[in-house]
Amino acid sequence: QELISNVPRKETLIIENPEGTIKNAGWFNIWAINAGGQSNGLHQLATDTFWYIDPNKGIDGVWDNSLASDKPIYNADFTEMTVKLRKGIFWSDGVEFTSADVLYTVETHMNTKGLRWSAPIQINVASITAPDPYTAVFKLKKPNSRFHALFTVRWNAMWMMPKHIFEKAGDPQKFAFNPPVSLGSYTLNSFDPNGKWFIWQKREDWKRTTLARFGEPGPKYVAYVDAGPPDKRVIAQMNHQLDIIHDTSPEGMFTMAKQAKFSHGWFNTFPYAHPDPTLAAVIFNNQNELLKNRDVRWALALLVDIKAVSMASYRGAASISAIGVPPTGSHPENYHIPMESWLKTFEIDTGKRKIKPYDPGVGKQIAEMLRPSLKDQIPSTPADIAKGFGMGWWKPDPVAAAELLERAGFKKVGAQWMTPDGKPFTIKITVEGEARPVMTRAGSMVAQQWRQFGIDAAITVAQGTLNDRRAAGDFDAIISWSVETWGGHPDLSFFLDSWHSQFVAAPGQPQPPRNWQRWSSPELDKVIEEIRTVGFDDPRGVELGREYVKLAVRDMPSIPLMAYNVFTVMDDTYWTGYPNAVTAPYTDPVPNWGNTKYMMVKLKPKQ
Amino acid sequence: MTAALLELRNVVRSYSKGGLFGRSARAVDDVSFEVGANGPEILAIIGESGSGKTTLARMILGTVRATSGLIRFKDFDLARVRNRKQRMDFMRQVQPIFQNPFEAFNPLTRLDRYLLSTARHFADARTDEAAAAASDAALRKVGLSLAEVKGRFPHEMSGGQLQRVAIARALIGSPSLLVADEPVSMVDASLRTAIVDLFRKLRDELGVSIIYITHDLATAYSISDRVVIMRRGVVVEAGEARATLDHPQHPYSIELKAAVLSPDVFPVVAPELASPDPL
Amino acid sequence: MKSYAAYLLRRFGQFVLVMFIGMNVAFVVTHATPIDPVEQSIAAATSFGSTSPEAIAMMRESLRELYGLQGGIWEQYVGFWKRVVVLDFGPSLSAFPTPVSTLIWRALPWTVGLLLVSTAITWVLGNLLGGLAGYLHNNRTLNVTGLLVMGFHPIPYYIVALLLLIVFGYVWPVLPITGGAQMNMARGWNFDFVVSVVKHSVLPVLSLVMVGLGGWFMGMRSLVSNIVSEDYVVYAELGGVAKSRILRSYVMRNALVPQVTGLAMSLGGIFNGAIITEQVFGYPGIGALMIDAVHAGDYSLVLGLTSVSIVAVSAAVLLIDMLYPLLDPRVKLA
Amino acid sequence: MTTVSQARPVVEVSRLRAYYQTHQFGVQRDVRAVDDVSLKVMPNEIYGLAGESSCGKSTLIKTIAGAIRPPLKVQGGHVVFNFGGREMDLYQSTPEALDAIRWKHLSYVMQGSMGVLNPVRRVKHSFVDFAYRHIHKPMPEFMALVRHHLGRVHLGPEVLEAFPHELSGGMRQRLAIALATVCKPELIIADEPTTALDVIVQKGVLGMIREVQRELKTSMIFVTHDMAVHAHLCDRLGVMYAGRLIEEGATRDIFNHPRHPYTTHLIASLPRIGSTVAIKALEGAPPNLADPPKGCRFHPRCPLAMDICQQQVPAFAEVAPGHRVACFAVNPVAVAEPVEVAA
Amino acid sequence: MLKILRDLLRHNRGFAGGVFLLGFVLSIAALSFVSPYNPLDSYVVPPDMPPGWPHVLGTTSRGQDVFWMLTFAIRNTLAFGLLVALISRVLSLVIGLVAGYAGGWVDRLLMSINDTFIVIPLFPILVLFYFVMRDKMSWVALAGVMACLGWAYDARLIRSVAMSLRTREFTETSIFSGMSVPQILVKEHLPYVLPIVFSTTMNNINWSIGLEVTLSVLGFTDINTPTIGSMIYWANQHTAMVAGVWWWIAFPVALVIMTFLGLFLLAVSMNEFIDPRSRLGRGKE
Ligand SMILES: Nc1ncnc2c1ncn2[C@@H]1O[C@H](COP(=O)(O)OP(=O)(O)OP(=O)(O)O)[C@@H](O)[C@H]1O
Ligand SMILES: Nc1ncnc2c1ncn2[C@@H]1O[C@H](COP(=O)(O)OP(=O)(O)OP(=O)(O)O)[C@@H](O)[C@H]1O
Ligand SMILES: [Mg+2]
Ligand SMILES: [Mg+2]
Repeated sequence: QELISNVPRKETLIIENPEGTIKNAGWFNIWAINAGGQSNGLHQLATDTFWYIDPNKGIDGVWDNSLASDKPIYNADFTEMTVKLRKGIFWSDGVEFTSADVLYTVETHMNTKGLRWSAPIQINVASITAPDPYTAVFKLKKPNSRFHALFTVRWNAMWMMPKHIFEKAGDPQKFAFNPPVSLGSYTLNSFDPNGKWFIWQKREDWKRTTLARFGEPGPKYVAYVDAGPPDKRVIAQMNHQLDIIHDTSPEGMFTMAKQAKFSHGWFNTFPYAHPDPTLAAVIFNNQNELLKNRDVRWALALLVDIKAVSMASYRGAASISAIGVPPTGSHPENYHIPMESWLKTFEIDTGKRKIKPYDPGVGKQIAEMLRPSLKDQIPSTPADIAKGFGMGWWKPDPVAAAELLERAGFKKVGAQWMTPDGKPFTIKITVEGEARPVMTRAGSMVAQQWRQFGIDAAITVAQGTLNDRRAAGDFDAIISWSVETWGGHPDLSFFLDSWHSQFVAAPGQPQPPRNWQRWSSPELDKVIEEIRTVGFDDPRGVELGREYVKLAVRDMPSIPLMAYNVFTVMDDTYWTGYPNAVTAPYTDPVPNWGNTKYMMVKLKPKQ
Repeated sequence: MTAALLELRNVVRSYSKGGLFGRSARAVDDVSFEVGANGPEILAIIGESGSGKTTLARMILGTVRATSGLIRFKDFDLARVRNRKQRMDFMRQVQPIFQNPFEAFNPLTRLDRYLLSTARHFADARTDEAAAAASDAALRKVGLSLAEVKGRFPHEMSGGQLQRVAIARALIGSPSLLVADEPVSMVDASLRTAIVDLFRKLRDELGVSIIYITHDLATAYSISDRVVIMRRGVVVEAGEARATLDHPQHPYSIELKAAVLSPDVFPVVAPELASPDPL
Repeated sequence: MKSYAAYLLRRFGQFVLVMFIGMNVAFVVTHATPIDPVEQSIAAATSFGSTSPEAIAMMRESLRELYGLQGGIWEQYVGFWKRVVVLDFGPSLSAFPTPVSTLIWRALPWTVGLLLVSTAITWVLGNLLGGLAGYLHNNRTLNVTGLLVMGFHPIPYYIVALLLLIVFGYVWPVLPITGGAQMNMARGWNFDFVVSVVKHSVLPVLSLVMVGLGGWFMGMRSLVSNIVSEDYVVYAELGGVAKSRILRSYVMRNALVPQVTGLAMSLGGIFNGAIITEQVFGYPGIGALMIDAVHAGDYSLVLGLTSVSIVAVSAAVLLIDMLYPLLDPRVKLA
Repeated sequence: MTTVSQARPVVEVSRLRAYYQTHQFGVQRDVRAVDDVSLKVMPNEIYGLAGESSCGKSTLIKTIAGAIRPPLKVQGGHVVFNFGGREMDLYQSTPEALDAIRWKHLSYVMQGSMGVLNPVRRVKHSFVDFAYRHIHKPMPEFMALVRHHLGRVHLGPEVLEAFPHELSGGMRQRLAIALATVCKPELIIADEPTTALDVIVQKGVLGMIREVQRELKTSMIFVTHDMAVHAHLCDRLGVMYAGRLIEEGATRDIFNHPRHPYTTHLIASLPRIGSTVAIKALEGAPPNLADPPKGCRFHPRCPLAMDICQQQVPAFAEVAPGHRVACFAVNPVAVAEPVEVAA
Repeated sequence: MLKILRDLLRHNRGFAGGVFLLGFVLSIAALSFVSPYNPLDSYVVPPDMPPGWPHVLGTTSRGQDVFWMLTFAIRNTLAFGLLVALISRVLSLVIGLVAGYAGGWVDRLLMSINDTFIVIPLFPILVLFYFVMRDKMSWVALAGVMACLGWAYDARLIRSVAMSLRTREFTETSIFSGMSVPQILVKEHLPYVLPIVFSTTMNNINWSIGLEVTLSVLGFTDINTPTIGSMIYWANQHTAMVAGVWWWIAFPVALVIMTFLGLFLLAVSMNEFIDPRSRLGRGKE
């Protein structure tokens, strides 16, 4: 019996939806907050907006004008943004997409509280006008050089609403939008009321969508399914019942690489994984009395042996980063490589002496460590090694760490470090647990290293409370990420803007997202303020970004570890043409990204 | 006239009968009598099977509550027994011997437990030795010894042995009232005589009153002072034992007496057995 | 008549009381959660997007308003009871504005179907085997079966489920390993769909039965080993009553009373769902809903689910108490 | 009873020994409840069994009925049935063969028979379970027959619908009797079946038993402590003491001429209504069967005890036609053969 | 006492088997005290080694020796299961016996409390407890909570037996022998319910270990403490099952099965021992 009834397997692409089961499956109104699923194909295949920035090389460069026909056009002081729209784009019910839809979308968000993008629109937009059906003009309340980011897809962005549907629907928050009217190349075919699967179907008029510029989408049907626990995903793909696994454990990946000859990852060989433009780090709570002191944070950083962490978390398949920028996309060219010489000379004063903590060879050491067991799976050129494993990192230096701690007033009594007020130095690393196994493994290794040094360290699994605890600053250290970037574009404001000290919450109060470490630095504030005044593509932006990197290295508000690697596994049995790090880095394979719509046009059925 | 040891006035007990939606039926219906009004005595209760004798005994023991009516022991209303001390006082003076010896002991417990516990609580035995001695003494009165009983479980004993253990247990604490529900039904004639003699001795020498429920009219006749005859929950006749049994008045009592089998069938009556309805 | 009616009335009062206390505990417990549904929504809505801190503050406020969380705990408590009385648990907070009841009713039939079947099979089989093993305690085959059953019992359910999945889904792929029915199949009472549902339930049921059997088995076995030495069993054996009849009507029938109690309670318990089964086999059901709701701090949904379960279990307990006199005629209705 | 049948006995017990053997925690203890007993029961005969409490009557009866459950063990001897001309050695037969004769040819009422009914089933089901397969009649006829039979023990048909706990002890005992007699077997073994009955009912029940027995020429072994019942019911009487038969003979002979000192005492001590003479109970305690006295087991309590009684076991030998006694005072020369040791 | 044990060992094969299995498991647990490794440390041995020498049961993907991990895990899991069982047994016995014995309003009150515990769904409570307790969530705390939630069902079962025991005549005999209520409950009624207690204890231990594993699989326990559950948790995180590291799961599971079978055999033979009717009966077979 076929896996899916009434749909030929050969014409179907089956993808894991990491959201799992969508409990409110019949809800497709993506503008209401979290009422239904979104990476069930909805925001990959059915919605669209002005621009996309690719985390990798992009299908036609990193920047793609999707619904917009051009880049955003700002006035000189960034108080007005004009968008030119493409012509000939139609909703799946045959209505043309025009600036009226844009107007409707923005005005609905201006007039309704509690839609997903209501707040940023209401804060930024003074008014919107549509001088003609293919132009929309935003008047902003205050200068904002990054306003277009709201409509630029990195994973997702503010999607366009079909005016002709929603204006008849009444309260936009209570409307299920079922069946959804699509602006992408696919429409909904059917879905499971219990939220286990969603099947999308290529539009007859796929030519009237933005994707048509790149050709015809390959799969006639795309199914997004709840694939179950990690072991089961692996089994499903080995049975060729799941074309794309969103993520599996490193061990699962290795098994597939060994046993399933049609399965492969983003890299065909080690380390397989796709590094998301997301920087996993040991984030300190900088408001914590003990951790307020930079010396303490640096001491803890110098106790981390990144090689062991890489082994424990990803079994070596990690791309490490010593600085506060993920080593992915275009970032190594903009940050890691140019800054290496600075890093090599960077010194810290332990109180007793000065040391140069940077070790440029760590990436290579990891590669060499793995080579005996993995042989030619391990790349040999320094460039490839850097790409796969990252470059340098901080050399473990317990002696310097001890000196730093002593300078901060800590004392070692027996085997145990004591705080300045004589209590045992206890530190708990909060990890998410089940939902992020690899991060949990990293945290547990870091804790072990601290513990072996005489600090009473352990992990604590937060599970569902992670969001609350992270927001409330209810942790000593947490394995998470406060740095997320575009990946393909060097601009750092995506996360950096919210690191301004004006937004740091008082202890106990909820901290707005991103600056989880609650770090405030007047020097950084200056950098951020300047970024706000320069354009998105201005080369000055990169220089300012490097300033940030230096400040973050000096203060070590959080210990950068590695990119968030995702072991997306793709099966060639039915489809070929998946994105690939070496031969086809046209987009990110991680299928819950909105950007993965580009994959559809590259996929070809296997004969 | 001294106050009666035990007094029952208009005692009624009804049970709901027959499954979920049954009516209630009176197992004991308006029974009144006294025990020990004129010094220690043995009161025999005889009557039909199912006539409420056991139920009556249980009400006297306080293990079944009377639906209505009054039961007083030494001028104390049994319905007012509340705390453990009152109960213990009561049990020190009133002890039961239950009808079915196979049911009266926990099959999972050794028999001596009951004896020793009784000795400790009601015979003021302070030490293990004293308790054992008291138990042994009581067992010897019924033709057993502690050595024979110790460590044995109920199913290792014969019916008569169990019945005797039950009697011995009741005797340990020298109570002033014994409620004996068919105490010798499973004992041979010789032993039965011995036990009945024991009851008599208890009454005469120790001043124990005994309620003696039985189907054996012969022993009832030989030891009891008064007799109560019951049928279907009602007392049909009561009075001085010998007079009543010699000359029963109520038709049921007459029938009862007539039905008693006599061992003296030989040689006179033997051919009768050949007749189709001999009994 | 009178006494049974009085008993019923008293028992019903107890039922209402238990439900009331239970619901209150559920309310307190769910509201004690440190998870704030608003924070969860915000985290989910913003974790992949660019986020300006001012926008977040604004969003927080409007969500609080939207979810109706501004009132004090007392107002929420009163509101809760008002809704319980009309059997409406309000909108889910993590799938706002879909009503909680919609979410529950969508998942419930699957859970109930699956667990009803597996509980029934487990109960019957477990008792049968346990009864046989207790009665024929020297039978070799039965002793080996017993050890086997008991051997499966302690294996963590997750492992059993996954092993079955590997064996029947990969090594010897004869059975579907995921979902409640084939994807994209028209639902309804047609043959194909029913066959598909049955096929998809085989592995979940099998796993539940394998693991669950031991409990009933052991209970029955120990009950029976007590009953076989009762007089009426011995006597029936002496009477040459057929062994099968003795086992059925004498031994098992007497042991059944406590086992039925257990059955009723586990039937009530099926409203709690089978979390791991649902997870491993991708089976639709309310267990997953519960986990999801707990994680999302969606106390409307948690409360809805707990209330359903509380009502179901207390009703089941009430039912056994009402049926008790039928099962064991000796029990008095005092 | 006057006609001593020349036919083959229904059951013949020879040199039967049955001990309660407990190996509890290393120590073995034998209670010699039945020690070298031989007896025969003829067709159409009621054989009474009397004796002191705990002398082993129930054990003997259990052994004859094949109701052996550990710790009771048969150590030696035979029990041979003869139903319809077919001989069958109880302890050499298969369980299936035994099941086949139970209730059809052989039924048994155990002591304390109030507890033998399944507490959760209505009484009628017990009748069906035990008897239906032997009475080859359709169900309605069978039930009619049962109802009729219950009438004989003074029970109304409504008890069939009752649960056992709803009935008084006496009613349950009558049910047990009815259950054992309904199939009209050739041999009924009854252990104190009337202890809980009042005299009126008892009389009726005994009448019923007698009637059934006459009608069908059934044989019966009947244990009771009530000598009056023996006197009225039994053809022959065996008296046991401490695990052994000590006297056996026609009921009349035993009542009129008891020979063994224990029997003499037993007959003499019968209470009689209307008599006020104090009866003397037997001196001394019943022997402990785990460690019985050497020689004649009665000698410690025997008024006629001689030296030989302490040394030798008296043989159970015929002293008059159909009358056997085991006593040196009656039969000074008969010494029992030692029992062979069980394999 | 010793004699009883020796006799049981000699005559009852089930008992001997149970003792042997449990003895084996316990000695494994005892070995944890001489473990050369700290159970918290990972990557102390080469990862993913199949069973062999020197790592007899292989090593995990976390670089831990399975055998020595197992000594800790089984120790903690056993302690956990026993603690839960102990506390909940005491509760269910006391409440079940008292309710069944006392009857009337005492019974109704106790059963109302009891039923409340039965009807409240376990899972949200445990998870919530986990969320609230956070770092203080040790296995002892979890055991306490589970014990408090795990007695009600069995109390009802025990009560149903106690109710009928109350009506048995021997209870009256005990009362009239001057025994106090606790004495009657403990000495007279307890032996009757012991078979049920044994089987429910087993079920309870199994339930608690199972729930601990379930909670672990779902990630709601203290994964710093090595238990069977946390071993499986980590194995899952490394997809040990599909990665072919079967020894990481098989041996812990095997040990749990051994524990359980040992308990089962003990319970069965103890049942027979407690009932003197069957004890004597089966002695020789
Ligand atoms: N628990 C009970 N529930 C219902 N009816 C009962 C109960 N106990 C006794 N009865 C009924 O009450 C009546 C009297 O019973 P009781 O046991 O007192 O009789 P008895 O005189 O002792 O009889 P016997 O001589 O047979 O022992 C009987 O009809 C019996 O069925
Ligand atoms: N299961 C047993 N284990 C050990 N000894 C037992 C067992 N059953 C009975 N006995 C002992 O065997 C002896 C004979 O018992 P039995 O029941 O045969 O006596 P009985 O003659 O029927 O007495 P009664 O007339 O009192 O019923 C008694 O001493 C008794 O204690
Ligand atoms: Mg009675
Ligand atoms: Mg007897």
